Amino acid sequence: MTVEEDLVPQVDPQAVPGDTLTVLGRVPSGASRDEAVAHLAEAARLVRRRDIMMVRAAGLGHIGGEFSVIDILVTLYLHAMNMSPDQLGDPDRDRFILSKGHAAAALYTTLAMAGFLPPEQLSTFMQPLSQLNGHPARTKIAAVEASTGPLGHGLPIAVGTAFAGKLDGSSRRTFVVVGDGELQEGSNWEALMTAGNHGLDHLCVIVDRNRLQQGARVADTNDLEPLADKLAAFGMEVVEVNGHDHGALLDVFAGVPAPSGKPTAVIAHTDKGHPISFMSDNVAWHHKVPSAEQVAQALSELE
Amino acid sequence: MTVEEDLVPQVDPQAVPGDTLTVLGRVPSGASRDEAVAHLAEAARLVRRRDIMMVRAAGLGHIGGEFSVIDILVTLYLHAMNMSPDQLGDPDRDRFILSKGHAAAALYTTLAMAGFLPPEQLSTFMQPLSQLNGHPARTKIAAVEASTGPLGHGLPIAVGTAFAGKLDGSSRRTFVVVGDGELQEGSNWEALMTAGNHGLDHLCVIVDRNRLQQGARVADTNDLEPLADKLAAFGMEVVEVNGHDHGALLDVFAGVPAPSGKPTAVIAHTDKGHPISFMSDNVAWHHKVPSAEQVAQALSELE
Amino acid sequence: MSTATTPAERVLHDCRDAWVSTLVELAETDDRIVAVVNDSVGSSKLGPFAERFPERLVNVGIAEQDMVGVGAGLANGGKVPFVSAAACFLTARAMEQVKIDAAYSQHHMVLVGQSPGMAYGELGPTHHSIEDLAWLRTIPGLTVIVPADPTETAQAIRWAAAHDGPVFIRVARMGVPDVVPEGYEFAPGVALTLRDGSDVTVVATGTTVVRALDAAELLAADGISARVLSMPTIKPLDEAALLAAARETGGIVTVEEALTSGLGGAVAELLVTRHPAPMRFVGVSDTFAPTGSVSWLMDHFGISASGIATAARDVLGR
Amino acid sequence: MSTATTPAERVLHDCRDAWVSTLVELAETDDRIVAVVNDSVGSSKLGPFAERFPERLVNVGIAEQDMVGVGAGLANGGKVPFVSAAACFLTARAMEQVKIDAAYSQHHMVLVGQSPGMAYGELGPTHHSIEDLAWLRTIPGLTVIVPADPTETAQAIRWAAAHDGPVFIRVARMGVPDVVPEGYEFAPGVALTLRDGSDVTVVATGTTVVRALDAAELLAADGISARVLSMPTIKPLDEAALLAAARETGGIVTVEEALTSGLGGAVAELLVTRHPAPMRFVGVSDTFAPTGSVSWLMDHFGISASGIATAARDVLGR
Ligand SMILES: Cc1ncc(C[n+]2csc(CCOP(=O)(O)OP(=O)(O)O)c2C)c(N)n1
Ligand SMILES: Cc1ncc(C[n+]2csc(CCOP(=O)(O)OP(=O)(O)O)c2C)c(N)n1
Ligand SMILES: [Mg+2]
Ligand SMILES: [Mg+2]
Repeated sequence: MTVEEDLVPQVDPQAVPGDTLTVLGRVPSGASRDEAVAHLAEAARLVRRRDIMMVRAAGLGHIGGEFSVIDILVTLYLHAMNMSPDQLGDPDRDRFILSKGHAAAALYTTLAMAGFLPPEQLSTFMQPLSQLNGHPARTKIAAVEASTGPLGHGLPIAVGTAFAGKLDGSSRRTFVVVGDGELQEGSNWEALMTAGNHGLDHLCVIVDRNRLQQGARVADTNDLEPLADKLAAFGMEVVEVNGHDHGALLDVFAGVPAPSGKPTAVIAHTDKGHPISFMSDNVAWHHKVPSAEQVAQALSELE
Repeated sequence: MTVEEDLVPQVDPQAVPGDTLTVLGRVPSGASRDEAVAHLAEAARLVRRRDIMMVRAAGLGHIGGEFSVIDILVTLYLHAMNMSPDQLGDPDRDRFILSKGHAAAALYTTLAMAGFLPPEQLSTFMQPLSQLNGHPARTKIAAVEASTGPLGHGLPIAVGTAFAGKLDGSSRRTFVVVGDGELQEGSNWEALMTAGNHGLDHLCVIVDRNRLQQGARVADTNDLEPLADKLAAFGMEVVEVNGHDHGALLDVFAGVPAPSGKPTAVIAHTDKGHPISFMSDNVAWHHKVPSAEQVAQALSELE
Repeated sequence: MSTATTPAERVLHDCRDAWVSTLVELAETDDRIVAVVNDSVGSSKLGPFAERFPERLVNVGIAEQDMVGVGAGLANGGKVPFVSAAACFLTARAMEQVKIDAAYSQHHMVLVGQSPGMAYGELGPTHHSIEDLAWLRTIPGLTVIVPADPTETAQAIRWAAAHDGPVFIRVARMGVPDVVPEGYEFAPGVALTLRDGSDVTVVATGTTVVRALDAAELLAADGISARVLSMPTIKPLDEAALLAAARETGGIVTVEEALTSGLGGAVAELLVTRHPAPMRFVGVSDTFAPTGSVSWLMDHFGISASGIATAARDVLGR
Repeated sequence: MSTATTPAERVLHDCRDAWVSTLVELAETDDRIVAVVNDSVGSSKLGPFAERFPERLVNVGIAEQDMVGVGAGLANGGKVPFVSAAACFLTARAMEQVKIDAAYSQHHMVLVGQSPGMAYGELGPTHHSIEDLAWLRTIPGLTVIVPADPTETAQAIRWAAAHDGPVFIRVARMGVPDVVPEGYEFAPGVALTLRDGSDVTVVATGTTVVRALDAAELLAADGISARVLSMPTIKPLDEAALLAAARETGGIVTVEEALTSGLGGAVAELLVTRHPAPMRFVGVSDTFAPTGSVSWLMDHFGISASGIATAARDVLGR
């Protein structure tokens, strides 16, 4: 097998338009809740700006599902998780897995915002030999815990990671984000059953409940409702939250592990394409690439 | 590909011990409920006797799961289903799929009891070139609708069969039996979600709820409870029944399609190895082959 | 036919257009035909079918095992299901269903692998379907078709609709020119000789056929006469054409947008047992692809006119 | 070593015993080792492990996709997972997880395919795992091991426990005698010459090695000198040993309890590109097996001393 690390990315920074990213890093320890929320809001705004430029430059991406999950990612990486760049070697660090791997650009940008990737590397997104392809690969980026892209893989892997933590008596928590359409995959229900029955209380499954999948509404494809009942019947402690409200999210994440001893399932109500006027809750934006005018419009909405 | 039909089974009837099967056929039309129940009870008794002889002769089989499902099979084939040997060409006949294909011997014997197979053919069970191998194959037996054996295949196939019926406006019903351990397979939850959302009211999913799987209790492996809640949350009309009570079973099957317009899920409470004293509810009998003494004992309990 | 045109003049087609128009046409007169998808209406370009026959489109959502099982059940219920999904998920994710529900069960069902090979280039190896040919050609009873252009795609779809058995068809998304000649009729196990030649034979399939033709031009300029065979079915193979090529020319180069154990492996297995002859494989071998667009990756792996020509010279020792 | 014994005298072993005793031994000193199963404690003969390390046995129930994913997650969490299930379900049912979660992710995890080939004889093709070698040998970065006897099984398990990458190991349930010599050390990509010979080479793997040795005896009686190579890894292959065999003997016969596109296909792909030589394949080709016990099926398909000898004579044209 050719080792890809032997290959050098051929990126001409001139050829890849895009703004830079101001790296805010983690919410400073000791910050008040209000200060934390303000920090996260600003970080999310910057991540969205960089993300849309990346997608525009690459001519590829899944902007709708990226914008729906960014507030969750930013809250996890900059505040909730016990995981910072100098901790990668620490087995007891928290873990994050983006099961809906098609939102890779959002993850890459958040990782840069949190200091796990040099921001310049974002310009290589989708370029020949880049480590940043359309779905995150653990062999390409140290901070990526699992290679995802095919839906329904990340949650079983997260169950394994949480299981290892339980065996070791570790305090680490495992967070995993699944798409709502993704929950049509049976592998997730296998994993939920396993997590529920094995008391993996340090596992937190976050459902990016944006009500849309690739081609249509989830409800018009193969509906998930009553979703909370399904998750509860599979042994989860179910919490519902506004997935764009950083304060509400950080409160929810602080509640993991739940006192019940069950794994936590967070139904994060989001909008695909949030908060861009012409993208929000519009299935056309699953993987559409914005025109120059649309980018300008979106950036103005993200001032 | 070699066409297996070209090959001739090499069975020496002398070499395969086993009693004969008295073929009772369907419950006569016009029979009272009591008469029907008596007919089914007698048929089930004879099927169990023949089944244990087959397993003993072959030195292979899954006697525990066969004995737990025989009352369900007999009730379906001899009474509930609109499906008889002269109807195989009728697209509107009811359909049955044994998703827990390892109970093949019970199916073969029931098919013989219902007139779909010559009873002599049962002696070829597991013999070289036999059409009756350890898991039912649709290419080998005309009355077998689906090839099963790997768990978690039959229910998605049943959903497809039911879907075709719905498209055609057919009155036919599709019955499928899954094991309880089998419900750990995610493919089943994919199929249930599809069935629930597409209003496949002519589908009846029967769970052989014998509380045991291959190596241990279901509850000690990866528990299903609360099973009724899970099924209801996936859009099923849930009914619970004693899976060895022919009268209760025939009443339940007569209720398909349910007035709610939902697919029916029948949780059939059974015992693995029922009703044999030393087998019943004993995980050791998943695929153990009885000794000559054990066969004699079982047959005496089946007088 | 493209052989007369230069690469720059070629009009490229997305074979998904031929797939969907053929399916709609067949469905107009055969109401057994249904489509089964995994939230892949758009990626399968099934819009026109969905519009014309909304009730005959079964969308199970993102659930490939269920999708293939439901397809088998629809076949049991008298339908002719076309199960259409990105090739990577249809094969790897539902492999046991393909083996058992389709092939072992000998159902009349058509598995349509969309955007196969490295069509999803930059999306990465999770979305590449380069194993499909190597994997599926080993499954008994399954016909494995890799059409080279829109005409052949349409003919393969038609053939499969009428063939009472399981079929897998790759439908290319990466642009291809027309390559089959006027009056061509697809038949399984029948190769198409697109160019005769006596020094070496290039056997190509699917998106690589046009590259093989271009390679033959390069070789001709070097005085090497290359025969070009288009192989639309990996299973069954056209054994007679391959054995003739092994006898009549000095070596065989196989070309595929796939792992080289697909077409390459199939031809190798035939030759060593019937007529050992030197071969070279053009395709991907023993590596996951790095990031890059499909056209960049094709060049990266030498699945290009010059890469093929190099392999042909190499097999001849020139 | 069995070569000195006659078939009737041989003591046959179930390699699962060597697998589990080795695993328990390794686990005593390496607490990273965990077992992951799909309700397969009994069929994997994992009882002793379950008793000794109950908390290190992760039974996800009948859920193979989850099983492999959980294995990958355990690897992420610093464990060394041995994922053990009937080979047919581990491979076909979890193919995408094997491709992505194990191989593409380059995780240190060991996939243990129990009762492979046709060990489940009468249970039918749904329970046969004869595709595994053809399928898995194409997956980049995966080592594919087929041990021939208990000693080699134990050594393969040890090697995999120490190898920082994904590995698939077949563990045979069908009885096999001891075949590797005293002092043998397993290494990937290194064939074992069990018998030297100059006319023809028989390359066998796993349960078929002893049959190849018996075939060599039959051939010797006919005055044909057969070299016997045992090939414990299908990927990587021992290319040097195979090329030497192609140069030094008149033909190569591959033998496997599998589809012939496994070991056979791998050797064919090597030879046509490096040293074309005549071959014959012994194994299963393009059919689902009929009903029969494993030993009946082995004979039925000619995976027997006489079947191998016939193939050897055939490749030599004698
Ligand atoms: C196994 C698999 N099947 C299909 C796809 C193609 N696909 C990519 S994204 C997507 C829709 C996902 O919807 P959802 O999970 O709701 O994500 P989101 O709305 O957050 O984008 C699909 C079908 C895939 N990546 N993996
Ligand atoms: C996909 C798959 N995994 C594993 C097996 C092996 N297996 C055969 S029967 C069985 C237990 C089934 O338990 P359950 O569904 O409860 O059936 P029952 O108790 O009625 O026998 C298992 C694990 C299989 N047949 N298919
Ligand atoms: Mg969504
Ligand atoms: Mg059970």
